[in-house]
Amino acid sequence: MPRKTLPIEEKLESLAILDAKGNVDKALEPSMPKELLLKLYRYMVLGRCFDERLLALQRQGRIGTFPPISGQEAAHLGAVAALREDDWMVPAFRETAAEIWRGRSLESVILGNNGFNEAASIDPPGPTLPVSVPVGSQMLHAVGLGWAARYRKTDQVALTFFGDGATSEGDFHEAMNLAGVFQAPVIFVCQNNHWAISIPRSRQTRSATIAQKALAYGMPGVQVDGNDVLAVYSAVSEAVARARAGRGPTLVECVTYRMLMHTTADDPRRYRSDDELESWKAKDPIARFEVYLKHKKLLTRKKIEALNQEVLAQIQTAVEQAENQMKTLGNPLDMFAHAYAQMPPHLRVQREELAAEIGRAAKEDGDG
Amino acid sequence: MPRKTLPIEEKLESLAILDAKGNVDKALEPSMPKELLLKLYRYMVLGRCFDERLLALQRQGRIGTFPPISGQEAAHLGAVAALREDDWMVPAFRETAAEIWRGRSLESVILGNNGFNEAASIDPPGPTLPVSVPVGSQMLHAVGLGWAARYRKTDQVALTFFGDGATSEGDFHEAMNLAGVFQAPVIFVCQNNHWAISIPRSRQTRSATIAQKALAYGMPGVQVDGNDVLAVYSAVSEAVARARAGRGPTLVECVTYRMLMHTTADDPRRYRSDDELESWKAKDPIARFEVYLKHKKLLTRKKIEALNQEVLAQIQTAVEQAENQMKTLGNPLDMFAHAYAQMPPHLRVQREELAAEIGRAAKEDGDG
Amino acid sequence: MAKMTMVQALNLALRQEMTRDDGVVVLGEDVGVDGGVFRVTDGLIEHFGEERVLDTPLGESGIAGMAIGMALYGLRPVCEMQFAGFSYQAFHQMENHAARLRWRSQGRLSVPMVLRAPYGGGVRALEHHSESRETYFAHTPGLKMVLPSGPRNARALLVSAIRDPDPVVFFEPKAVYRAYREEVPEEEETLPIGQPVIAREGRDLTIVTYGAMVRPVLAAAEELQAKDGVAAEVIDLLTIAPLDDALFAASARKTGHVMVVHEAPRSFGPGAEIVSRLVEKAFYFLEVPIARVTGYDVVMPLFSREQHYLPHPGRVAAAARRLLEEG
Amino acid sequence: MAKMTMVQALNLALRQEMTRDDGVVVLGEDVGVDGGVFRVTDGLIEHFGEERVLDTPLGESGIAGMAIGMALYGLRPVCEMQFAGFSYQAFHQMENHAARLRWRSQGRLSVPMVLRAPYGGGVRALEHHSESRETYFAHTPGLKMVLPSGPRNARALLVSAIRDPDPVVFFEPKAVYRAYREEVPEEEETLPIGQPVIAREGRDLTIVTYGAMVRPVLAAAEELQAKDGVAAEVIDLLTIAPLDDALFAASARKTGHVMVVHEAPRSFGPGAEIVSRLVEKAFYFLEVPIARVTGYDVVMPLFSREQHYLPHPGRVAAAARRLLEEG
Ligand SMILES: Cc1ncc(C[n+]2csc(CCOP(=O)(O)OP(=O)(O)O)c2C)c(N)n1
Ligand SMILES: Cc1ncc(C[n+]2csc(CCOP(=O)(O)OP(=O)(O)O)c2C)c(N)n1
Ligand SMILES: [Mg+2]
Ligand SMILES: [Mg+2]
Repeated sequence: MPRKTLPIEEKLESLAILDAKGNVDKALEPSMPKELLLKLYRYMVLGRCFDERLLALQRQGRIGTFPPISGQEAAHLGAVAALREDDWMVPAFRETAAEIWRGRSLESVILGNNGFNEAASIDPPGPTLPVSVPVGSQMLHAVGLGWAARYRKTDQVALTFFGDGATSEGDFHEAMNLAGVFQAPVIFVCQNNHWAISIPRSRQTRSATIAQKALAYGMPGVQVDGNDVLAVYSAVSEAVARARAGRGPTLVECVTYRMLMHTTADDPRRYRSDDELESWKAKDPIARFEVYLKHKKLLTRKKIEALNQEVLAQIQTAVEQAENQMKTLGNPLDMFAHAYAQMPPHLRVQREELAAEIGRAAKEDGDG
Repeated sequence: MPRKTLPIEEKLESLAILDAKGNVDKALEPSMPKELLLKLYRYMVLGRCFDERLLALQRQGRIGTFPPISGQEAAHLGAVAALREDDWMVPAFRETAAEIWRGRSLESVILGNNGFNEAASIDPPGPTLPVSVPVGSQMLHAVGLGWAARYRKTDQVALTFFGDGATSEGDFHEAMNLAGVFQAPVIFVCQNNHWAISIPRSRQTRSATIAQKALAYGMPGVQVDGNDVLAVYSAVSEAVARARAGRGPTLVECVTYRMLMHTTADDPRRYRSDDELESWKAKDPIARFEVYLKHKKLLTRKKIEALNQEVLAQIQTAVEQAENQMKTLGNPLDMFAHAYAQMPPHLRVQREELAAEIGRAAKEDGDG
Repeated sequence: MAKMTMVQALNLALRQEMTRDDGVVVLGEDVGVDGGVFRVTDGLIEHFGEERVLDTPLGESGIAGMAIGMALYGLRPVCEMQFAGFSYQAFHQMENHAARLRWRSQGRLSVPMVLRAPYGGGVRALEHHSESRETYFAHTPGLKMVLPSGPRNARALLVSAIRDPDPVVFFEPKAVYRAYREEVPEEEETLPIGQPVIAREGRDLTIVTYGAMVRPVLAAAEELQAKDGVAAEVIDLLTIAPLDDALFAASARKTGHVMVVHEAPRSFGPGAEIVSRLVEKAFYFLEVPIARVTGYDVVMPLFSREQHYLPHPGRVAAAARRLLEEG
Repeated sequence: MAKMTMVQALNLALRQEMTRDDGVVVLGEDVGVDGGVFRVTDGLIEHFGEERVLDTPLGESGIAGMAIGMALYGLRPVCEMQFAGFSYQAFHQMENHAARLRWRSQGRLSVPMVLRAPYGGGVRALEHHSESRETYFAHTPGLKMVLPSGPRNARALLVSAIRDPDPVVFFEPKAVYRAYREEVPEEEETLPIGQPVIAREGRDLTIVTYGAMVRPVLAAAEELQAKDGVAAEVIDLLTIAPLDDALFAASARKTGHVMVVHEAPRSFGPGAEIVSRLVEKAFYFLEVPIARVTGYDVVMPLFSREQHYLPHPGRVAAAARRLLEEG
């Protein structure tokens, strides 16, 4: 004082390594094992192909509404690739490829998208939460998980995903503030795909970037090219290292694009232009990564074709298995399971009511 | 990109004009009419003396719990002094002097602190909302009021008060974000009095200043010496002018101190030191303003004494009047009034129930 | 008169009220350019412009809280919660302020806002998109809770809600949104808030219901008439708070046999209040215990099971038969 | 055994559980250095340290949401809402997640958290500090809603709530906090959640109540005994969700005359569910309509009027006499 410009202590950066054409910035290129690079590529392709297949199934009425991920593969796969298996992942609902990376089966995804509660329990358990539909509400759970991990003297971290729209919810603010105050080992990964259903990023908030929102919480923020898997991996790896070392949370904004509809119930032509879509197709995360891996001699046309075949076969098998499973799953009486650790008396009574109703119906079908 | 520091467009400043000793920075000194300066001084003294009297009344059991304002007179009076009569003021609960400036009577304050709903309707109506107890919840109303004023093509603005603790509530975030997106004519005035009950500012949020939270919303922010009425008045006047001109909202952080307890139910000795308190007494907003006005030859010892007498007499009259009024107010049946524009049938029935009970009780008293 | 779906009828109500009163503004997530995820606000932004149809950022508390401020200024905001399952994010604004400001100001201020939200199951939606928790709002003094059951009454009630001087929570049965069409007059039509109607007359049995459950209940009533010769009287509450019990209490006195049907969870649900009112107003006329046919006290299952959760005509008819067999 | 206030008894429960299980952590506004605005957490931070007693920033949703995360990890967080009137800011976290994660994960995850909050009137507090809205939580499948009535059961129930594998909302009657002392054993004591008790035996009349209303109801029962020779049986629910109706239904079958007392607003309130359960379980034994003596359906008035809002012994006794006169 008297009249001065206030200084800002926190670090606020942007990062890009692999450009849309596949040119890499050697100075920033992360050293990643061959296997990891190829695994990332495989899961990106799997995510994209699975999306296409789910879309077809939905159009055929074989599954219900779901949120496609096409275009965002690098953003969420690059992020989870930086995690250790025992770290926590707290998803929103548009990180399907990351869930699969963390061990969720394609069958589970199909069952879930078809309204089967069983989807939650067919895979081996792990430190990944189920998808969270209420926008912005899950980040707080990552703060609690991260805090608890540190309280238990482990060096686990918690990574949570959310969209650009989610940053407008009060819960985003409370989660960021609590993580800052308690220096919880949390990585906040925003998939800024430019749209919250029909609301463009520019009308979601007046701030020029999502990353700068970190400053409100005394937290470092970084804006990365979210279609550049190397940049996402590098930025999140740094944030993970910082959190693991007890140096607190980070906000990572991945600038990407939702190439398809919000969900299959949505029609994007009502609110966005083909030109915008085209301009983003030119920035496709998979195409540029393919170029990079070819340059590194890790991929050839043949290898790519073979990998595509494997992925499609994997998806085909999953669809068949899931559709078989569904024939036997879905016992209505299971809706009373897992309401509480032990079923209270009134639920036992209600369960009996439903059992009797189903019995009567079966009998009538038998009679008539 | 590739790896760059992100620029911040928004203006973030600090401002101080009148220091703790009463020395003024001539370059920044606002030109304010003599009458306004003296009116501000009078209300600051009134606010302080009224606080002391209310405290005494509370200790004597003559009123209930209330939140003292001592130490924060400059912060909230300097702010409302920058408003026009037809502008909206949306208070929290620790801006009593500002409420009085806006036309609330001392009687109403006393009635309110004594649990009489009538407090809300004994003064002439105006564009000031009643106090809002749920922390952080009122700022959104200012956004709606400001937006509506502009929709109705007036140039009214809405000013809302809140504390440092309130900035941690989700509603602060949603209000700031909406004001930014819709460029609503709103002035967000934070009375950072360093404490949220027992939680110090440093543990309320990790950010170095409250002002910098404006950056998260693409909004200008300014941190002012909240015990410097000239600085508060200047900063808020600028923000008001900007809002009136259609150039959007501003966050003004007034750095001040809560000299007394949170409410009369609170014991600050449990969580803060006398040294801290003493250091702030040296920064008293009234003392330094007195020095300033004396230098300007607007005040003399005699004038000050006279003014003090007037203020004390005004308070005494108000207390007597309020205590007389209370004898006649408080009809229990009024609790059913104003629930809805028209009383629904079930409330008429419930009102009858209570009326009958009161009748029986009166009768029994009569009999026995 | 044109035949309309409920979505079209609600859209008509909004268009006409916005035309009639320039104080009526619409705000919410995707209500503008997109026309609302269910298209209830379709075309409004084209017709009335961005200054009256606000595409807001996310944040239900923000939407409700900003609407409260608009209403305090004298406007009549109609805000949308994209799904009732996300209205809890705004619940504190409704309880702390919308419901209280008239009372807090001793009648000086009022909050003439409408909080619209699609509620209920039956459309194969995702988690949180199918709940029916009108009780939270109905139990909150200062709020009104309206639940239309068909296109025509939805239109008339929304008009009344917009003109109502107090905050109205307006739950729209999304299962009915496009389920069928009904004649809806072009000319203005309102329905008094707080007034139930007889959806079907009968002397043997009273079924009290509202919202999306009215259709399955009427279907059950037809089945009972056809198969059992039982004449069920069906009361459509339309408003549950303030709850007017005169009509269903009178019906209960007439039939002596009463059933309440809703899709909300049973315990502490709306049916409990209806039962209590009947005990208070018609106890000596009740020949058998009042039956509650409701959703179960569990989280609404994902959609593969939802049809077993929701009351359906078969369940209602079976319960009615048990009731009548009892005496 | 030492004589303790409810505040001291709750503090004892927290101390002993924190000593017994290092997974128990406490968080909330002012629960640490200040010891809680009602001193329920007094001394805990000195004894267990900052790493187990978290003084949080403001933000009820943040507190509940962070507690959910801690519970998912396997800790047993006990979080405090400074007043029940501010728990709505956290309501969506409780409904969207605390109540659902066990179910959503098909039993793999659980949320063993306790959400403590002082509730109810009678202490001359400010607006929003005196409400009784337990219904919001009781109507939410997946949550448990516990309301102790005295120092000893408060201590035992809080211990049980902390050890419970599911989320428990724990409303503490602030009017009872320091109202009287009771013998509370130093050694561990628990009470099963979901089990009402008979607070007073009687054969003429059943009064079902809970929480802060138990005392005025017992006072009314004494007055009825003394002045009218009427023996009222008083049931203290202790837990309202899950609601165990066996005890009060049995009592109703015995007395045939039933009254429900709570300070929450009447319409859609807890009493409605109790009435409904009685209609379902004891209809043919009821000689007269069940009476509801409750708070009124208005915003709780500021404290100059609150004693006229809250049910008091006189009101309860008068209602009981009317009930008995009726037959
Ligand atoms: C609390 C809440 N409000 C509204 C919705 C409806 N809704 C689902 S996704 C969505 C947009 C989310 O946008 P963003 O956070 O950017 O995530 P994206 O869909 O782009 O991945 C909305 C409004 C919801 N699920 N939860
Ligand atoms: C939503 C909500 N949570 C908690 C409280 C209890 N409470 C009242 S004031 C207060 C602290 C507020 O601190 P701050 O915002 O800095 O305002 P100050 O009291 O310092 O003026 C708290 C926690 C409340 N009134 N509302
Ligand atoms: Mg998005
Ligand atoms: Mg403060």
